[in-house]
Parts: sequence; structure tokens; C-alpha cells
Amino acid sequence: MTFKAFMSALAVSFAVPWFLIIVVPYAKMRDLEPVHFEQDSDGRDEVYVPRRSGRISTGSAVYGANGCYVCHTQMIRKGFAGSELGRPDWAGFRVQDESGVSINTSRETTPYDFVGEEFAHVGIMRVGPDLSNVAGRVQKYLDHPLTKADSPEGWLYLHLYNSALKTVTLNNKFGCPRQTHLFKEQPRVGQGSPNAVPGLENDGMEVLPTGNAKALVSYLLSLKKDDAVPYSINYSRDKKKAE
Amino acid sequence: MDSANDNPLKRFSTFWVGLVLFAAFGLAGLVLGIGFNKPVKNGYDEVNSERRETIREEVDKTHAGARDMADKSFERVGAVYLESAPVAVEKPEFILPGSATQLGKASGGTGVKVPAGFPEVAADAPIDPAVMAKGQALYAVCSACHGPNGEGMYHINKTGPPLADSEWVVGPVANLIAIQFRGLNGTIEVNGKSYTPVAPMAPLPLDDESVAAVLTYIRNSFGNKASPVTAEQVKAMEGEKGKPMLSPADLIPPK
Amino acid sequence: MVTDTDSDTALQKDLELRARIDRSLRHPVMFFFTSGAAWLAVAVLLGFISSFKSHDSTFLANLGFLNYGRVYPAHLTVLIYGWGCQAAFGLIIWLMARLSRKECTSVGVILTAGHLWNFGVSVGVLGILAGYGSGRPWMEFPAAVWPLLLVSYFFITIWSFIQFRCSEGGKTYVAQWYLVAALFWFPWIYLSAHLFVFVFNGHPVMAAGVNAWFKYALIFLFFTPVALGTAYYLAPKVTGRPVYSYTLALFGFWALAVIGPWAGMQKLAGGPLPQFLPYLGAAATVLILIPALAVGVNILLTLRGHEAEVTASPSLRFTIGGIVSFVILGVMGLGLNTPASLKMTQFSLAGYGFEVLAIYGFFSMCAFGGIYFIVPRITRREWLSRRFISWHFWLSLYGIGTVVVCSILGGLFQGAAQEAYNAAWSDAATRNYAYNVGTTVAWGLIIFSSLFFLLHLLLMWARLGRRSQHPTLLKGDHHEDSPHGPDGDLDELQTAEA
Amino acid sequence: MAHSKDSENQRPDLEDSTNVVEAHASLLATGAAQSRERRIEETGMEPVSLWVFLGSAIVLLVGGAVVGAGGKLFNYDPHPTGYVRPEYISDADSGPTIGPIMEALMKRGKNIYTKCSGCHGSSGAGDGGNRPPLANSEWVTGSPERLAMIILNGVKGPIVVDGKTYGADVMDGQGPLTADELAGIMTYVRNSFGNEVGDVVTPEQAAEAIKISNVRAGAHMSADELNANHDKALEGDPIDPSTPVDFETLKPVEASAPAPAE
Repeated sequence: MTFKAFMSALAVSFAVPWFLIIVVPYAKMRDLEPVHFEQDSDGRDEVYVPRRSGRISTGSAVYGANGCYVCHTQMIRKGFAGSELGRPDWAGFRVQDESGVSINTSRETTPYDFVGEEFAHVGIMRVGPDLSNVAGRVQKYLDHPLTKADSPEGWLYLHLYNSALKTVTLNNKFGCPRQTHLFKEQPRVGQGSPNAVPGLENDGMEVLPTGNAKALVSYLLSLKKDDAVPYSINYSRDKKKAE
Repeated sequence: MDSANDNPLKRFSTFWVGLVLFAAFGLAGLVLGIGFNKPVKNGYDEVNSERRETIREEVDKTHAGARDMADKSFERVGAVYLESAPVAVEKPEFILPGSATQLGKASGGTGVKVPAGFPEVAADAPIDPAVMAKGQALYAVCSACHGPNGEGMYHINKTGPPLADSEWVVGPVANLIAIQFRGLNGTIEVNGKSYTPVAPMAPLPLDDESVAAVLTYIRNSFGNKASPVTAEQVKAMEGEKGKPMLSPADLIPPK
Repeated sequence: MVTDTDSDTALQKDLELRARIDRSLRHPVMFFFTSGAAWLAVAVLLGFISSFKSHDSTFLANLGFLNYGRVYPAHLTVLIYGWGCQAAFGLIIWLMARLSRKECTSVGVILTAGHLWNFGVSVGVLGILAGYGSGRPWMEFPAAVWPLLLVSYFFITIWSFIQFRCSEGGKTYVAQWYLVAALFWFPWIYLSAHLFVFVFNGHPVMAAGVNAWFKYALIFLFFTPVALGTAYYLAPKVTGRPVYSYTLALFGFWALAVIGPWAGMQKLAGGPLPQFLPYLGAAATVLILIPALAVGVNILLTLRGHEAEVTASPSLRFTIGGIVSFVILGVMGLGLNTPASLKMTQFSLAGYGFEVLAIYGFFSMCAFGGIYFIVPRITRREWLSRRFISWHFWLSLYGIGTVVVCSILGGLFQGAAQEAYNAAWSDAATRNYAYNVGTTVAWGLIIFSSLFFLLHLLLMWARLGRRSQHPTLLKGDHHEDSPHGPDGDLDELQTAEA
Repeated sequence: MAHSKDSENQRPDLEDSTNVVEAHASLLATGAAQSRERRIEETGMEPVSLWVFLGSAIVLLVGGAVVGAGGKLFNYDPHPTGYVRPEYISDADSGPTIGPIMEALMKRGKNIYTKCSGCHGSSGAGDGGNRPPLANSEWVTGSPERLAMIILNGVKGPIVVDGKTYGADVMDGQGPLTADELAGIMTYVRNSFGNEVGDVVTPEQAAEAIKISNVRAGAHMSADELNANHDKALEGDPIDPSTPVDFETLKPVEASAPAPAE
């Protein structure tokens, strides 16, 4: 086998998969067609524009730099590949829709859910819970009578600072490691600074979140991916049964 | 070492062949990448920009009314004043005896008449600074149409003509007092230029001292120099109150 | 007919050429092996800390920069770029020089590029620990580091490609196929993956897909060929027997070349990207068992009948450990990537177990085999102590065996608990506590093994090895009266050679 | 020849002499490792055993099956066609919404117990070491206030359970808990793992216990302190375990309400 034949065979055996599973899907996913709500099936006729508010790009960078993706995932897999959809409060919530009927807003992750981020932190190991709908869960933890935090940001600051604190989920010792580097402690002067984290005052010290902590919490509170999607990418059973 | 297969030329060429081969797929990716980095074809920005235009049009429509309302506000104010001219009294018995209307009716409309015994004031009579200060304070209301320095607002929104070196201001005092009581409407010639304000000057319900003070102020500032106006003079002219609005023709022409 | 004298002079010329090659290579190769071994010790220490933190979050809790989210990426990146790549460079340079029978003429350039590589890796790791990591698995170095690594890679390995191109005697060995393939696959994967993930702005999920492909491409298309190249060189070299079957070697090589580039995207199975991509990646990872079987059979049959030699020679012992790990890796690939098991192992500890088995169990063991063969030649000293080598071997074997078994079993149980969506989540989260503790103990073992290895290598680097004609052989455990006599200087040796 | 025989331009080695001849001689003499090396012969042409191809074929089959699971090959549309979300019967919303209070509290207790199963075992048998079992333990089936104090504040020091003394390990308090949660967990442990107390701890009684615990506001309890001041029933009227209640609010529902069709 001559050198030239060997090199070209090597190049071809690499080029085909490189082109088919990297370049083509990259180009196709980049120009994704936006899906439309249809009048007959969704009751309104407009384009589905995914909306996320909050400091998504900086927060996503802080999320990546601190390795949150090592233990947390952000993907609700489709039914045939995983059963996150069944787990309560992971893919969506039980809410009363406008006509008072309690519906389950769980749905799979769609390509439109990572809008505003450069890199989807899909995650490596799922030691901690999936974070696709963490914003909704935090809201529910706040409704628990014993939680110390008064706002979603407050709960998340408490959790990041010391997840062993009995905010609401009964703690076990392999909880989320303490992210104390995201906070700074300072002596409490007078009645303390307004943006100190409530519930963390002890013996004259108060804890303030740094810029990174605020960006991260704002990013986490933007993670709510259970909004209604158009009929064409809505795979729920009762909808399909309706036909 | 320098055999057929291993000479510096071959080594040099292999170096560059190696470089090209190493970077083969990187360069291919870069070339394709340039194709990628053009803005996304019909992604969300296009959809969003359409939405932005529709929202822009709606906003313009709802605010259209408000915008032109702002431009013509003074004409409208003027029109309101014109329509709201005092309604002619149908039956004579409605007039209260001794009221300004009754006096005005009695002395007949149109022209400004200097009543008998109208007190005269010397041109160089001393001016009390307290009166001037009070006049200046009161002038704030007048500055809305005559300009803070009496230069008039006509050139901006066609309202008040200038008071600075205006022959009317330094002219007969009776004119000024009559204007204060009966207001003025129509085209007036000041200092050689003619002005047709969009809104007539409204009669101002001030007491005698205030009218005297403000008139003394305008006759002795913005470059004017004239005799002060006293409360007695204003009192003497109270017959003019209640008469219909003056037109420039009714004024006593200044010398 | 080649007369006796001719063969003598040929042998003499051959010996002289080998000596000259080794002399010319001693600085760059020794540099890569020692700095690689140092990075290995750091990587294993970070691995121990990260594993300890995974089951006890109060361990070193107050050190912000040792937060679990930074120690785990640092551990993996140092293991791959600090140790893995540098060991691979040392092996490629030495093997290619020996196989193409060419001296290395650009030692200076290679050394500077090597220092640049080390500088890049240290800046990268400090960047990760300081909190500037990029957040892409296996590409966590701050974004400015990857071009530096790529340029220094080029100036390290282009000379080996030149040697391969300009070698006389037109005969290319099986090992050379693998080494040249590795030479080219690395930049192809590294450059295109970093372009697609960092430089172009495309869809975030597709960037994650390319990143997942990059992880498995690096394992199957850079570390695997280098390790197989070393194995295909050492097995015939130490036993003096030809490689078992040429066709099998050819089949194994082209099977890897065809199957390898497809693997990797199964990390996103069930995710919001074209549905065939992840399952194609899973299928490719399953099919890696084919080249694994081919190579395993080929190498093991080459060594059949030389069991005494295999147990005695340290380099062969490590190589066999590596090749057997490669076959186990193939079987694990099959086991973990069927749709049913993928459902459980996709987001669990099993992925970590697979990667550690590939990087440490397979590649590093083959690399250790190569190092134990190469270092005596370039330093002209024999290994100082047999015990260091055997400690290094057994601790590595048991350590990695435990890490892999704990991670993969723990991953499977954790995945099963995750799939039971009605049970409470804390039940799934606490399921792998015992397996984490097992992994920590295992990494503790490997810390000692890497310290032994580093110390031994530094002694050789300082020219303090044994000056003797005979190799340091591991005493064959099963027969005490081995021909080598007691430890230390050996008298005349007839049969076994290393 | 371009390259000199002896590449002295290399940096000299530690004990290198600059004399060319001597260097050359030493090169040969000390090249022990190189001298004992063997030449690599040609690669062998042994026939490939059938097993390798058979094994590869089987692996190919498995690979084919895996690719099959990926739907149509090279269909780059990220939205899968023909996929319907499967049915997930989750305990949370299955099961009755109105039923006896015993069932309501047992269901709540079962969810919370996952946090205790780490130490006391999923079947309440303890961990065989220094963590006591809950099955037929007099602390569990005994006076409810004592059990509430144990759960809310934890236990330190020696304690005799079912004849055996435990004390090596300290149990941390599992508070704070809401009244419903405490009532749920107490009812669950008192009526599972073989314990058959049969009565129900109502949320009101649990609230009383929480008040007592807050008043004490101490750290871990000791066995003697438990027996001395807390060995009594909780105030609040006990409730008949079969009174129908709304599962959500645990408020009694008048019995006449027809059971909703499930």
C-alpha cells in the first residue's frame, strides 16, 4: 500500500463521518425553521418564539466555569430514551389551566429551549436533579411553610451558600457542594446591607452574593422549559388521541 | 544519509505536505464555517423584526391623534376663547345693576375712551422698586406669550407680539389698562411689523395694584422707559371692565 | 548468500544505527515521559480529591478553588492533555524514529514545543481551578489555550511524519500505520471540534453534540492507535517472533479507521437533535469491539508460548494489561450502549468509568509498557528497582480495576434508580455512595503507583539507574529458580531478553 | 555525508568525553540495551481464526440493532416523526383523593421515609450496626410525644431498643417539619415494618409536639430525658383512623359525600 493510497484512505474514512455527523447537522440545526402555531390545532396563528429572561449568557458562563454541569443535567429525554417525563416537577408541573382543569405541562426538551446560550450544558452525571425546570421547582419550595427564603433568588442563594441548611428539602450529606466562593462575608453594620442574603445572618456577619452569584441565579431562574409548544412538536398522548 | 529517499528537498516538501494534511479538516471546517457565520437565514431575528414593525405601526396609530393635537394646541385654545366670548344678554333685566356689564353697556363698546379727570403721571416720576419687583413677579404669567424678556413668542408659535420697544407699551396708559380689562384680538402693527396672534389676549382678572405694578414693570424694562402706572389710573378706567374684546383699531393710536 | 562476516557487519551497522537514534532522541523523549509522569501524579491526586468530595462534601470544603465543579474537570483535562498527550508524543517520536531508522535532527524545536505544551496545560489547569473554565467537557481550558496546544503539537510531531516519509527500505510495519494514523487524526479532531464548539456560532445543542463526538474521537482515534502502535512494536520486539497475522492486523486497523470517527454522540440520546445521530454514535461504540477483538487476538497469539517472558519483562506485562483492558473496553462499549442500557448509563457514573478505562486502563498501561522498554535505551541505564516496577504494575491494575468496576456498576445502579420515576430522587442520589467510596480508595492506590513510577523515572532521568548489561526483569512469581538468579547484577544471560 | 558519523552537535551527556574516537567506542560499549535487541522479522501470515470473524459478525448484528433504534438514518429533522409521549402513571396523582385519614397519612409518611431509610433501612430493620431498628421498637410504638421528640431533636448517648443498647452513633434532629409531615411520618412508622399501633397521629397533635419541641429548643435528647418528661400522649383529640378526609388538605370530609368515581 503506497503512502499516497494509505493517506487518502485514512482521509476518506475520516471525512465521510466528519461531514455526515458534524458538518451537515451543524448547518441544518443552525438554520432551524421556526415552528408556527396553527389556527385549527392551537387556536392561534403566530410563530412560536421561545422566550427566556434573565442574564443567560453570563450566567451560562458562570454555570460552566463552576462545573455545575458535572452533576446536573439540563435535558428531558424523549420517552423511548429516558423517563424524566414521569418524574414529578422535572419536565413540567401540575397546574390549573384557565378552564380550571388540572393539566400536566411536562414536555420533552425542544431545540428551541437553549435560546440565548452558546453551549447547551446537557451535563455529564446526574448526581443532582435535572435543572430544565428548576425555576418552577424553586417557586414550589418557596410555598413550603418552613422555608427561610422569601424570594426565589433568596432560596437559590441559600442553597448555593450551604445546601445543608434545612431550607425545605430534608438534607443528606452528599448535597450540592458549598459554593462559598460565590459569596463574600462582611461584618454587619447597623441593620445590614439591603442585598445581603436573608436567613444567613449570624454573630454580626452577613453574606452578600457576588456578581457571579447573581448572574448564576438569574440564569437558573431562566430555566423554565414547560411552556406550551405548537401542535407539530407537541407529542403529548391526549392531544394525539384526540385525532 | 543523502540517499534518494532522504534528502533535504524531500524533507522540506514533507514538512509542508504534513502541515497541509494536519490542517486539512480544520481548513475545510473554516471554509464551511465562513458559510455558517452569515446571519441565520430566516431564524428568529427576521420574525422578530416583522413583529417589531407591526408593533411600531400600532404605536404610531394610537399616538397619531395625540401628536398633531400637540401641534395645534394654541389654535384650539384660541378657538375655545373665541367661542367662549361672553354670551350676549338677551333680556336687559338680566344685567345686574352696577355690574361691569351694566357700566360697559352704559358707556357703549368699541373705542378706548380716557375718562374725565384721568390722573396724569409725570414721565420722570420716581419708580418704587417694590412695585417693579411685584410687577416682575406678575409678568411671569405674561411671559408665556410675550416671552421672558418681552421679545414676544410670535416667532415661535405665533402668539404674543414683542413688548420690547413697542410704541404701544410706552404710549398712552389708557390703552394698556383697557387691554388688561377687555383683552385684545386681531392684527396689530408693532414697531413696523404686523402680528396676527393665533390666540387673542385674554382679559386678566387682577386687582388694581397688580395691574399697575405689571404695567409699570413692562413700561420700564426690556429697554422701555416710560412713566409708571398708578392704582388710581387703573381705578379710573374700571368702566372698561365687562366691555367686549378690543380690536387694535379701538386703541388710541400712539403719537 | 549472506556470508557470516556480511551479517556481522550488517548487525554491527544496525546496532550502531540504533545507538545513534537513541542518543539523538534522549532529551525530547525523556522530557515528555518525565513531565507526563509528573502531570499523571497531579491528575491522580486531583482524581482522588474529586472522588473523595463526591461522597463527603465537607472534605476540603472551604477551599473555593478545589470546589468539586472545578476539581473534576481539572482532573480529567490534566489526565488527558497533561499525561496522555505527552506520553503519546514521547512514544510516537521514539517509535517512529526507530521504525523509520532515522535519527531525530530537530531536538531543539521539539523541546521548545514541548515546553510550550506544558505551559499551555499549566495555564489551562490553573485557569480551570481559578474559575475561568470554559464549561465544555474535555475542552475546559480557557478558550485562548487550544490554539497554543495545537501549534506546539504540530512542531512536536511533524518531524516524525518526515521521518516516516523519508525512511528507506520501503517496508512499513503495522505499528507505523497506527502511529501515522494517530499523527493525523489528532489535529483533524482537535482543530475541527474546537472550531465548531468555540469559533462558529451554531445551535447550542449541536455544539454539545460535537463536544461529545470529540471526547470519543480523542479516545478511539488518538489514544487507541498510539497504544496499539506501541503494543504492535513491543510484542514482536521483545519475544523476537513475528506478529501473528498480517491480514488480522490489516483488518483491525481499517476497522478502527472506519468505525472510530462515528462514535460519541450517544451522550445526547433522546435529546433535541436529529434522532439518528446519537444511535449512530452508540452503534459505532458497540462496533469498536471488532477492532478490539482483532488486535487482542493478534497480539495474544503473537505472545503465545512466551508466557515466562511476558511475566518477566515489565514492558510486556504492562502491554498485555493494556491490550486486555482494550478488549474489556470493547465489551463495555457493547454493554453500555445498547438502547436499553443507554437509557440508564447516559447520565450516570458509567460514562466516567468507560473514559477512565480507556485513558488509564488501556492507553496508559500500553504507554507504561513502552516507557519501561524505551527509557533504558535512551538513558543507557537499567531500571533501578524491580520492586518499584511490580508495585507500580499491581497497584495500577487493582486501582484501575476497582475504579472501573465501581464506576460502571455504580453507574448502572444509579441509572436504574433514576429510571424509577416514582421513587424519591434522594433515593437515586444516595444509591452510589458506596461506589464513590470504592472509587476514592482506588484512586488512593493509584496515587502510590504513580508516585512510584514518577520517582523511578526521575532516578533514571538523573542517570542513577543500574549500569549493567542485563535488563531489570520482574522475578517470575511462579518459578523461584528463574535463570536470572537473585536481584541485582546478573551473570551471562542466554535466553530471556528485554 | 551531511551528517557526521557521531552526532556530537548534540548536547554532551554527563560523562561524555569530547574525544571522538573514545566517544565512538563508548557509544558501542555501553549500548547494552540496544545490543541485545532483536530485529523485527516480517509480519507473520498465519491464517485468521474463524472465531474473530464470527465474533465480529455478532457485534455487527448488535450494532445494526442499535442503529435501528435511531429511526430513519440521515434524516436531519430534529423533530422525530411518529413519536408519542408514553403514559407515566405517577403515584402523586394516581390513587384516591378522598379516603380514610390513615391512608392519607401513610402515603405522606412513605414519601418522607425515603430520607430515613438511609440509616434505619428501607424495611425499618436498622442497619445491623449501631443504628437501631424501628420494627417493634418500644420508642416507636410507645408514647407519641416521645417519638415526636426523637424525630424533631434526635438522640445522643446510650438508648435501649428492643433489648439491645445502641449509642455509638448520634441521630441528628430531622426538624424542622410541618405538622402534616410529622403526623405523616409518625403514623407511617407506627403502622409499618410490623408495628401495628392502629391509631393515627393527627396534624393537630403533631403541631402540639412541634410547640413542645420549640419550647424546649434544646439539641439532642437523651434516653433518660425522653423517659422523664416526654413519656406521655399528645394533647388533641385522637381521630378514628377511618374518617374520610381530603387527601390534599387532610381536612375531614362529611361521610355522606359519595366516593368520587375513580
